[in-house]
Parts: sequence; C-alpha cells; structure tokens
Amino acid sequence: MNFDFDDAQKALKKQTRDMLKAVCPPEVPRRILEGDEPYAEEVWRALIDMEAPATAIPEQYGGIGFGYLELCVIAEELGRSLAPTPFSSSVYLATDSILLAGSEEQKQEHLPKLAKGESIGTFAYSEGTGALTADGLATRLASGKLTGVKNPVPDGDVASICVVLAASSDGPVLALVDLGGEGVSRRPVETLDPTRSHAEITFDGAPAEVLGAGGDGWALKDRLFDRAAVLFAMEQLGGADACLAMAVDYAKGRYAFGRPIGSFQAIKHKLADLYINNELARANCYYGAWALSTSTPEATAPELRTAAAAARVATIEAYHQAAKENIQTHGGIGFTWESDCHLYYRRSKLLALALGGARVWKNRLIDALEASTAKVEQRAELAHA
Amino acid sequence: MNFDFDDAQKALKKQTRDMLKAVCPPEVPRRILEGDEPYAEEVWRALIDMEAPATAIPEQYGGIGFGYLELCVIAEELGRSLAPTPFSSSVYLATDSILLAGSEEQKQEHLPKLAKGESIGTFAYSEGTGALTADGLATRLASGKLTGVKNPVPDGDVASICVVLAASSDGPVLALVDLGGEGVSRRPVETLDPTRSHAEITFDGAPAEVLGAGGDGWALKDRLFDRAAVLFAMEQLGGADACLAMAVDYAKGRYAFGRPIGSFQAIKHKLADLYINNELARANCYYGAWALSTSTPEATAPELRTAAAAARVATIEAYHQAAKENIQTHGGIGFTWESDCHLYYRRSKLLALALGGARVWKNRLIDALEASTAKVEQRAELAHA
Amino acid sequence: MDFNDTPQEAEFRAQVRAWLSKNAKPLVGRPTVSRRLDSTEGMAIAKEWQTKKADAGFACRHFPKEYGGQGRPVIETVIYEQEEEDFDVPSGFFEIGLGMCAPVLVQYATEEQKQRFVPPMVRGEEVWCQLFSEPGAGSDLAGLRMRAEQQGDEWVVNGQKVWTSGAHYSDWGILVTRHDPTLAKHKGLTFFFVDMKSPGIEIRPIRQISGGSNFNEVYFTNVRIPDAQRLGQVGEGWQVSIITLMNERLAVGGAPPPDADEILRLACQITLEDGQPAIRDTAVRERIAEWYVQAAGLEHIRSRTMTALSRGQTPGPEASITKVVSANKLQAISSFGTDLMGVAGSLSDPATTLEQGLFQTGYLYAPGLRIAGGTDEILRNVIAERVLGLPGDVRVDRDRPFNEVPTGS
Amino acid sequence: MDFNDTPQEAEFRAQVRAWLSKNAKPLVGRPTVSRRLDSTEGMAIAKEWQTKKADAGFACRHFPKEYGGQGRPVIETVIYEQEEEDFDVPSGFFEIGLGMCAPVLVQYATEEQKQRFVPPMVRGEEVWCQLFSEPGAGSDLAGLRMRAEQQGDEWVVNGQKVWTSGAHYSDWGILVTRHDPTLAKHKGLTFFFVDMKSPGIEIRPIRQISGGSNFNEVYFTNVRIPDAQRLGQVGEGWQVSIITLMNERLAVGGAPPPDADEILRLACQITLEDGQPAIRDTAVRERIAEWYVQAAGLEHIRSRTMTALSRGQTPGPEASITKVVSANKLQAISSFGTDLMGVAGSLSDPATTLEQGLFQTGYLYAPGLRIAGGTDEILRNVIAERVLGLPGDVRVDRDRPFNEVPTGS
Repeated sequence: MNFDFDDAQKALKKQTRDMLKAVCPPEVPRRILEGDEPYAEEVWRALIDMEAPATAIPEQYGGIGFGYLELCVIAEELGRSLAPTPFSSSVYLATDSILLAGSEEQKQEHLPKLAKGESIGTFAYSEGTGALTADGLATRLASGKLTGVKNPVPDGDVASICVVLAASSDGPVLALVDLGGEGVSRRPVETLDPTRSHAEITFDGAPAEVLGAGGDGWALKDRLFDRAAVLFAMEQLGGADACLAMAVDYAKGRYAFGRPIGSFQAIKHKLADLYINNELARANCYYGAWALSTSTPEATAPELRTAAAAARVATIEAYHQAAKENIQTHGGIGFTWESDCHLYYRRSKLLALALGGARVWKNRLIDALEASTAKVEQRAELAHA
Repeated sequence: MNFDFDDAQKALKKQTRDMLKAVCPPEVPRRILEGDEPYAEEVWRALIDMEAPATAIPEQYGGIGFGYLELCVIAEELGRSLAPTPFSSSVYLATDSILLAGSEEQKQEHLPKLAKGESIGTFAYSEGTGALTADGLATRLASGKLTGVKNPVPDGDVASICVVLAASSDGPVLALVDLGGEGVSRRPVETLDPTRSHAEITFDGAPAEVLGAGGDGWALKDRLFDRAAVLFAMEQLGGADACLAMAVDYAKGRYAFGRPIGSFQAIKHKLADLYINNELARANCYYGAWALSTSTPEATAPELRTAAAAARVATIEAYHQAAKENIQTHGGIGFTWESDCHLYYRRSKLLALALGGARVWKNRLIDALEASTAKVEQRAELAHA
Repeated sequence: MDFNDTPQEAEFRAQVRAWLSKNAKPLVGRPTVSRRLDSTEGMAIAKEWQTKKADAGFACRHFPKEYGGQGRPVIETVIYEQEEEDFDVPSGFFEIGLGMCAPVLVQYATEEQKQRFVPPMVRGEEVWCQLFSEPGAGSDLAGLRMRAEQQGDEWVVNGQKVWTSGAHYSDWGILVTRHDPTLAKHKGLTFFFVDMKSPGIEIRPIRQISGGSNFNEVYFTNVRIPDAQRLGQVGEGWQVSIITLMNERLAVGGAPPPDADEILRLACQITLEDGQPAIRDTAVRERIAEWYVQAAGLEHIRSRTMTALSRGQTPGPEASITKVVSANKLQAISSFGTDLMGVAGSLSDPATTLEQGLFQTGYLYAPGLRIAGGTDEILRNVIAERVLGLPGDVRVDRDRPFNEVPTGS
Repeated sequence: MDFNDTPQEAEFRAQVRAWLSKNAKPLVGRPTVSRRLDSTEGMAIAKEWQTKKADAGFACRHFPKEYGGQGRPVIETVIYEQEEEDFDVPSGFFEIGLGMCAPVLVQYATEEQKQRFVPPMVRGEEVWCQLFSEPGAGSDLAGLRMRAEQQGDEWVVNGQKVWTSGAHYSDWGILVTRHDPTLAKHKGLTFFFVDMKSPGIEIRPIRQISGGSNFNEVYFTNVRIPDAQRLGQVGEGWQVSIITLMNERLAVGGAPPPDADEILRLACQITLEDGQPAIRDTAVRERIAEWYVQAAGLEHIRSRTMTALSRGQTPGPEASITKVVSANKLQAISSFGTDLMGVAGSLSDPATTLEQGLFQTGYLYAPGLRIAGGTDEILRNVIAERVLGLPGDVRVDRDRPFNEVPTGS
C-alpha cells in the first residue's frame, strides 16, 4: 500500500509551489482582476519555462512524457496560487482532447505547439444559460463549416485553437477550429471571476475539422470531462487549502475581547470543519489522480468515472465552504475589495460551475454507482442470506 | 394586526399545560415505554374530563363548539408533555374526517361518543413500506365489505372505530369500520416510539360504510391531512420547545473545565440555532393555525394548503434537530435509557413520518406554490418591465 | 387571530395610501429613484422627498411634536413605511440618523440641542452618521482606541473609525471615544456628537467585494469637539453606545432579493438535462421548499412584531433571528441560483444574465451581510445569552486597565 | 502510487488468509458468532479464538516476543485484522485490553508485571477494562474525583467510574484516581491497575437508548490496591492517562452500517409516489452522492493511514476525522432511510422491516456514537488545536487547587 506521491512528484510539487510563490503572489491575480490584461503573461511564461504544459504529452509529440500524477501536483499548486493563466483550458481540455481523440496528423501538428505554449488551446461547450444536452446543441458542423455561438468559453479571447462540441449529421462531434481563421468572431464577457478571461465566440461558417475519426462526440466529451474533472478538482483542492490557511493565520493573529479569535469555539470549530472537508476532498482527489494516472487515451481505468465525480463533488463543496467561511472569519476586513478573500470566493464559484456543477456530478456519480449495482445487489443478497 | 392567540385561548393553553404537568410528567410516557399498557388511561381520562376531545365539535353533535385555535393550543401542550394517548388519532383524524365527510347520521351517531371519549377513533392509510398512491391502494371496499391490511395504524389496537382509505370501483373512498365487528383482526406492532401504540389491522370482509356521499376519497384524504398537518405540527412544536428547554437547563447546570458548558460557544451557538429553528417553526405553525381556524368542513381557506405544508416542513426539521442535539448537549447521560432525552428523539421521528414525511410535504408545498405561480409570473413581468 | 388593522390603523393606512398615490409613483420592479448612497443627485431627491413627508406629517410620527414628530404611536410609523415600500421613492439616507442618532440625542442632549438638531433631521435638511467601529474594534466594539483628551472646554480627538455609512455626505455624526486608556475597558469611554465638516476629519470610501462603496474610513487628526457636544457623563460612553446599538438591532432588517420567490421563478425558467423545467426536479424543489419555509417564517415573525407594536409593546429578539437567517439564506439562494444556470451562471453582466444578474449580485453581496451590523457569531451569542439566558463567555479583558488587555500586537 | 502490498506484506497476507480459511468460516452477511459484550457464551468462544490466534502467532504480532507478540511491524497486525474482517469470528472483548491497557503496562509496569500480565492478555486468558470517566468527568476527564488515599503500602480507593466497557467480565482494569484534591487539577492524579474481583467493587450495567448495555457504572468502596500496582509516579496520573487516550484515539474507528452502500441499496428497493424507485429521485440521489463522497473519503484516508503504517510512520489525526464524520453520517443516513420507508419507517421489528431494521437500529445507536470516545465538540477542539495549531480556550480550572474549581454544585 503506497497511497502517496513519490519523492520526484513531491519535489516537482515543491518546485512549482516555490516558483508560483515568487512569480504569482496575490498581487498578480489582483492586477488581472483590476486591469485589462486577459491573463498574467509572466506566470504563463514561467509555466512554459518549466515545461508545465508539456508535462503529460508524450515525447514523440514534443512533450516530456511525465504522467498525470505530475500534472495533478502542478494543478494543485496552480489552484493554491490563483494563477491567472490559460493553463487549464489549454492543457486539461484542448491538449487532452487532442490526445484522446486526435488523429496522428492533428497530434503532430498541434501537440508540440501546445507543449511549448506557442499555441493556446481551449474547449467550447457551453451555449449560455441552461443545461447542455446531446440533442440540444445549437452549434452545428456541416460540410467542414462550423456555425453557432458558444458562451462562455474560458480563455476564448486569447486561445489560438479551440475544440468545439457541436452537432452534426452524425450526431455530436468534437470539431477543431483555428480561432485566427475566417468566420470566427469573439467578444470578451465578464464573469464573477475576472481573474480568468472568458469570451463569447460566434462561429459563422468557420472552417473546422472533426477531431480524429469522429465517432460519438458526446461520449468523447464525457471521457474528456472525467479526466479534466480530476485536474480541476486538484486546482479546487489547492484553493480550498489556501483559504483555510488564510483563515487560520488570521484567527491566530486577530484579537477580540483580549484573546485571539481562534480561541473561540465559534471560529475554532468552523475551521476544524473546513479542515475535515478539505481532508475528505484531498483523499478523493488523490484517489482520482491515481485513477487518472492508470488510464490511457485508449483505455479508461474502471475506477476513473466514480473517482472523478467524487473528487469534483467533494472539492466543489470544500472550496465553497472554505472560501465563504474564510471571509466570515476575517469579519469586516473580509468583505473589502482590498482583502484577498474575495479572489478565492470568486474562483471557487467559477471552478464549481466548470464542466457542469455539483448537481451534474452528483447525478453522474450515482449513475456510475448504479452501473456497479450488480456488486451492490450481490452484497444485498449476502446480507439477507 | 393581531397575530396572537386571545386571552381565553392563552388561558386554555395554561390550563392544559398545568393539567399535563400534574397528570403527565415524564414518568408517564416512560411507564408506557417500558410496560404493556397501550396508552396512559389516566391522562386520556383527564383530557376527557376537560372536554378536550370535544373542543372543535359543534354543539349539536355533543361538542363544545370551540374553534381550531383552541384545539391547536391543546395540541402544542400535548406535544410538549409527550402525552401517551390516542388523542391525535381520535380527534385530528377520526373526528375530523367525520366532520369533513360524514353524513348527518354518521355525525349524529359517532361524534357525540368521540366527543365524550366513549369511543376512540383512528384513521388507517399506510399499507407498509413505500409510498401511498391513489392507484396503489391494496385495501378494497366492495359491496360494503372491506378487505386488506393496514400497517401501521396508530392506536389501531385500542380504537373502536376506524376510517379507512380504500380502493373501490369508484376510485379511492373513505370507509368507516367498527373495529369491534366481524372480519377485523389486529396485531400490535412495535415502532421506534413505544409510548404510542400501533397495530396492523387485517380486514377480511369487514362490514364498512362509505363516509358521507363518498366522492373522491383521495382528495378528501388530502384535505383531511392538510387540516391534521397543522395539529400534528403544533404537537411537534411543543416537543421541540421541550427539548430546547431541557438542553438549556442542562447547559446552565452542567460544569466542565470549571465553567457551565452553556458558556462554551459550541453549546451556546448550537442552542441558539435550535431556538431559531423553533421560532421559525412557531411562526409557521401559528399561521397554519390561523388558516385552519378560518377554514370550515365545507370551505378550506386558500392559505391552508401552503401554510399546513410549511408548518409541517418547519416542525419536522425543528423537532428532529432539537431532539438529537438535546441528546448531544447532555453528553454521556444523554444516550442512557434513564435519561428522558430519547423519549423526545423517538417521538420526533414518529411524528416526522406521520401523514407522510418531510419529502412528501416539501413537494406538496411546491405544488401549492406552483398553483399560485400566476402571482409569481405576474411579479416576474413587473420585475422585468 | 386577525391579520387586519384596527379601525384606527386601517383609517391611518388609508390616509397614507391616498397621500402616497397623490405624491409618488407606484413601484414597478426595481426602484428607479437611485438608492445608491454615494449619489449626490440621489441625495438631493431624497432630501426633497423627506421634507415633503415631514410637511405632510408622515415623517417620524412617533417622535414628540416639539422635535418634528407627531407624538403618535410607533405603529403609525411602521404602517407608513410598509405602504411606502409599494412606491418608487428614495431611501437609505436618513435611517441611521433617525433610527440611531435622534433617539440618543433625545435621551442625552440638552433641550436646546434637541430643538436645534432633531427637527432638521426629521425634515431631511441635515444628515447624520454613526462613528463606532474601528479597525481593532468590530465585534468587540468596547475595544475601540480613538483617543479623546480634554483641553479646557474642548476635547481633542485622534484616531480612526471604519464602516461608517454615509460619512461623506453627513453633516453630523455620533462618536464614541476613549478618554482614559488606564481605566477598565468599558469604563474609559466617552460619547460625543461632532460636526463632520470639522477640520482634521478625513474620509476615505471603502470598496466592497460587490464593487459598491457604502462604507467609509474616517480619520480624526486633532479634531476639536466642544465639551457641550458630549452626550452622557465622561466615562458613560459604553452605556450610551449600548442604547444606540439596541436601536440598530431593531433597525437591521431582512436581506435584499433574491429570496424564495426569485429562486422559484428562476427554477421555472431554466431547463435541466432531462429537458424538464428545474422546478420539476425534486432536489431543486426540496431546497426551494426549505427556503420558502424560512422566508414565510420570517414574514410571520414580522407579523408578530407588528402585533407587539400595535399593542404598544416592545418587540423581542426577532431582529437578530431575521438577520442571521436572511443573510445566510441570501448567500445560499444566490449560490444555488448561479449553479442552476449551469456553466453560464458565472456570467455577471446584468444586461445579458437571467433576472438581471440578481443571483450573481447576491452572491457577492451576501458575505458582507453576514458580517455588517453584527456577525452571525455575535448574534448567536446575543440570542443565547439574552434570550435563552445562557452564561457569558469567560472574560479576560474586563477587569484590568484597557492598556493592559492583550492585543496580539 | 500503488494500492498493492509490498512483496513481504503480500506474502504475509497470503499466510494469514490461508490460516483463516483453514480455521474460520467466511463471513456471510452479519456475524453469527455473537459479538454482544454481555454474553458469557460469546466470551467463551472469543477466548478460545484468541488463544488459537496466539498459538498461530497472529495475535498482536507487533508486541515484543517476551510479552506474547512476535516483535513484527504493526502493519502486519493491521493486515491480519483486515483479513479477519472477512471471516465469521468473534470480536469486541480484547480490544480495550490490547489496545489501551497493554501499551501502558509495557511503558510503566515492572518487568515482572509485564511478564505476568501481558502474555495472558494476548492469549485472551485474562480480560482487561479501562476505568477513566466519572459522572462529573466526561469530556473533562481531569475533573475526576475518585479518591485514593495511601495507607502504608496500600491505597484505599472510593468513588464511582462510569462508561466502563466490559467491567462485568473483566479480570483486571486500569484506573486513574485523585490522590490529592488540594493540588492543581492535573497534578493530583495517580494511576493504578486493579483486580476487578477486589472486595468493594460493585458493577451495574448502563442501559442505552438502543436497549443494549455495553457500558457499566463501577462503584468503589474502600477498595484496597497495593502500591506495587501503581503505574507511573504519584501525581503522574494525567500523563499516563493521556498516553492511554492517544492509543484510544487510534483505536476508535468508523461507524457500523448503514453507510452509503446500504442507503443506495435501500433506495433501489423503495418505490416513491411517482411509481419510480427512490434511486431515480434526484433529491435522493444527491443526498446519497454526498454520503458516498464522505464514505469514499474516509476509505481513502484509511489507505493513507495504511501507507504511513507500512512505512513505520505514526498516523496523523485521521482517527478524529473518521469518528466525527462517520458518527454524524450514520445518524443522517439512518434517519433518511427511515424517512424513505414512509409512515412504515417507524416499524422497528427487524423480522418485518427492510434491511432487518438496520436503519431503525442505526437511528437509536448513532447518538451514542457522537458522544462515546470523544464528543463531536471535543474532537473538533483536538483537530483545531493539535492539527491547525489554534490557541486553546481560556482556562479557569487549571491554576488553582482542584477543590476550589467551580462545579456548579
């Protein structure tokens, strides 16, 4: 039994953490929040310099061929530091969808650029308010042309390529589009977390090619999201930890009634509960990381679907609680613009909604558990025997 | 604006409370819990002596013609004292269903006996585990004979008459049965709250008459339950208040670490939250009581359906929290048989399940709100204008 | 029980309604008359309306006649406010003055001062603010450090206040200071009212998470206050503050929308994965039912308060319950609403978001509501100690000189 | 990451499994071998099994050889226990002795005493219990009053203990007493082990809500204990107790069913008003998903503990987290399960209730689980102070003579 990251992975984690501490202190996301830059160029650059985008890309496609456990520890630190970069869109979604479904040519063409950060990718699925369904897709791919509106698309304003979930005569497909090409117009949109840029992308007959052999694009999207869910969950875990650390520090140093507020059970038990949430989330995340690391583009580990959903459900709740109770622990100063508390509060909501929210993942989790009902049934019989 | 009981109602409440303090201290429900008596004869007797069962029965049927506000204050005190009597079955369900749907003859025959407690009535609806549905009723009334099994039936072992929700060729009906008559066999069943007796009743061609003109028995049951919901909620409110009072007393007198445990925020805030729950429940209950008091057997007040559901949802949660956290506040002694804490913990669950649990009432509440959606829609238009 | 007015109340309500219908437009959706506290234009409109109300005898009817009121029972003031809610009129500028400053003046100021200051407040001619909290004294108000030193018949005040609503447009403010740090915490405080235009007062707005700036930091540098503007005895500042805060507790009301109605409405508009409206989803239904029950409970609790007022009784701890429940309900409903919208729930542009971004706004506004005017934690202490009679916490700050109380710094 | 055993662990696990398959029946459903602590017959079977284990060298392998163990790493003991869970064997009699009493003996007893007492414990020939809590000393253990007065080379002990598991069938017990009430609370305690058959010891079972009687009250009247049975110095009783409690924290595990699996199974069996199985109801699905995530989290946390043990490291605060979460989860799931059954959810006869009344039993069993072995509140203090490093509460009981600490009586 060795349910832990190995020394190399721990070293990578520390290296990433130290780098981000230096390059991405809270002033950086705040600068993006208040300014016009879509993302922090210098942080993105630093990540490229440490070859972070290349982490899970095989060497023959210009990657460094590490595994997903390495990508997971990087994700946790990115979440902790609120790094305002297109990393998640370009790596967890665009790169991974090409690895999953891309043809050899598409891999050869795009992965090296994505690995080196010469190209930023993203994935467009949402079509505005409401649920996303296989037969409800308004964006269509017909005879190589893409038409429709996607909104919000994370980093859609800065990405150069985009994988688009679209309807087609063969049902849903994943289509690859050059956002610099014709028939594409984009409009930056404002979200609850302005430290991450988003755009509404309108496709008006934009040239697009189906990703790989095509096939069931909806199932591909589900597989992609199961994998990305673990990586998003790692970022959420890092954020939840950062909130708890902030709250604990403040509770130790802030005095009221002649004593540190952390000596009052109202605060003390609140923080203990956040710690419990975070530890449950961590356990689910690391298990998800393991399940992801034992999956390949060809074969998904049997544990991944359940583990990914559990990791998402746990981290959405943990980050939400940690972000809002961190503000509460800070009291008056906590809800001021100058305090960093709201940076996490905003990010926690953005990440909670990504890939579908808690409602979607809870139902997906139960679906997965029902799929293994046989096991449950069997136990039931035993119990009644 | 006078959202309060009047002086006479308050006096009746105090009288009932004082009487129950004297006649029904915690030793009484404990005696029933541990012994073989189905209910506390002396408490039931005392309620009859104060004409409590006759409260809401019109004078021409042997009642004293008070209103439902009077019945509500009695119910609150019964809940507070955990009175182990067939009152709720006989008064809120049997008596009220005959008042709602009974023919003149049926009223003349049964109400005077019910008013004087010469006869105990109950209402049989549950048919074992699972949901109760209009087309799922297994108990049937055919050519004046009732066949089927009802379980659990509150006070089914001691009642002399029973109103039964049964299927028939005309759809669901409410059938009136003499439990002393032929074709009726009963078996006491054990529940989580042995201070209230229940039975499984098997009808094997038992002679039964339709209540009143018959008609849609399912709709009748719903109207009956909306009215009874308020009265059950009042009992739950009384129980929740009793739990909080117990917990507060204990927290003031029990010392740990050299101070009353009530001075620790972990306990203090827990009890404050219980108080908040109880006050929200009280407000919903009293509003429900008002809505019930302005309803008649012929015409249900428009507010009743929503108010009754809200009162049930609020009191189920308030009593559950108060009962379980009262135990927690008591610590070790709290989970011993000798402590009275579990008497409330058991009763809170029994009352939570009666008439269908929180799930059922929450959905019923939303149904009622949707029915008034027109109003909501309209507001929406205004808001968007 | 009877939810109707008494005959007198009903008659008064009719008068009010008649007057309002004649002098204001009915409210349709959101108020069009700015309620933003930082709008000078909004302020002008508000002052005009307040004067109009006063001329008609509808402003602070429960105040004594000699101070600009009508000497009527407080229920009439409440009835007026209820009716006014249905009309598109300004608000948000005078509540603190009339709700907190005027009562303390009436109780502690000289007859001359009351005559001078209360009527202009009632007529909206002068605006007042409250200077209590400090960076180191929030929940623990008595921990305040703003120093007041007596020089002849004047006091020289130095220090910083914070969370002062409307300081930038106020003419006067009430102020609690520490005149002697060597006395015990609660014994060394003295209370004043101060001309906000005095030299040495500097005001800086505080920006909130939500982007708005309803509060200010107020810096005092050698601000001179005449001893005649002292309210209560030297060293009596805590008692005077407590009375003011009691009035605040009564004033602090519920939360702004979204509430149960709005989330219900949203759930009817959104379609979920199964192609059904969200309101058909039992998980959604149960959550909304729980919020509706809370909202209805608070509404009925208000009716109980009304009942008490209409009988001339003083209300109980209802305000504390209302604040804890409604602030947390707002946060939960706002968050749930954005979740229901799916990935696009993060879009915050009111122009293109369902319900004009009400849920996104609420999400950012709610955290402050759980803190300002008494945190969740303080209000639970209040309920537990004042209502349930539970013992207070162990105090290590009470029986020693204030300047020896641990501060961590 | 790798969820497999090391080669050595795998080999040992295989040995264990082979031996268990030969000597015990696989577990089918609930254990048929009584685990009721008040069954003397169950006790006999358990003792026999424990001896058999010891003879095969599978009992307490991590204990030193000279005290009946095998001097092997603790991971082997854990592996044995994991494997044993799949077999229908007795348990519940020796955990306290081996988990709490033996370690304290090994640390504080004389070599002679260790030789005399530990091996019989390992072989199940002698059963031990723990006498710590008192009616006035639960969460606040150091508040205990049981009086020990020295007379020559004996101590005379008077007072009452409570919540003592298995006192009625135990041969020996470890005991903490107060030898001097005039010393500070934590300074006046002294620790012993005592022959449970000593004159003056009276044992009364405590009946719990659930009807069971797993605990006892134990009354001491002039019970004489040789000074040779003192563990640690006079006045060192608190330090000795703490070490014992640490071991308890490690021992306290999760909760009994129903857990996420059982509520999922129930939801598949029950049909709701809409004619669909409950598991199709989104409100039900979301609740179960939340519990599954907690259960999975705890399971993975156990894997992290295993990892630490397998590396010879000592686990962290996992046990405290596990206890808080699992006890509350049990209460919530049990209550929810009865609700799902509808009105008939109140029926408690296992013979006629779904899942053999598992949910009704859990509903009555859960409250005790949130209290026994450390209340929710105490465990949150432990996590906040020992893990997060938050400051302790203000103490008014520490620095004064114990007999002057307020008790309310």
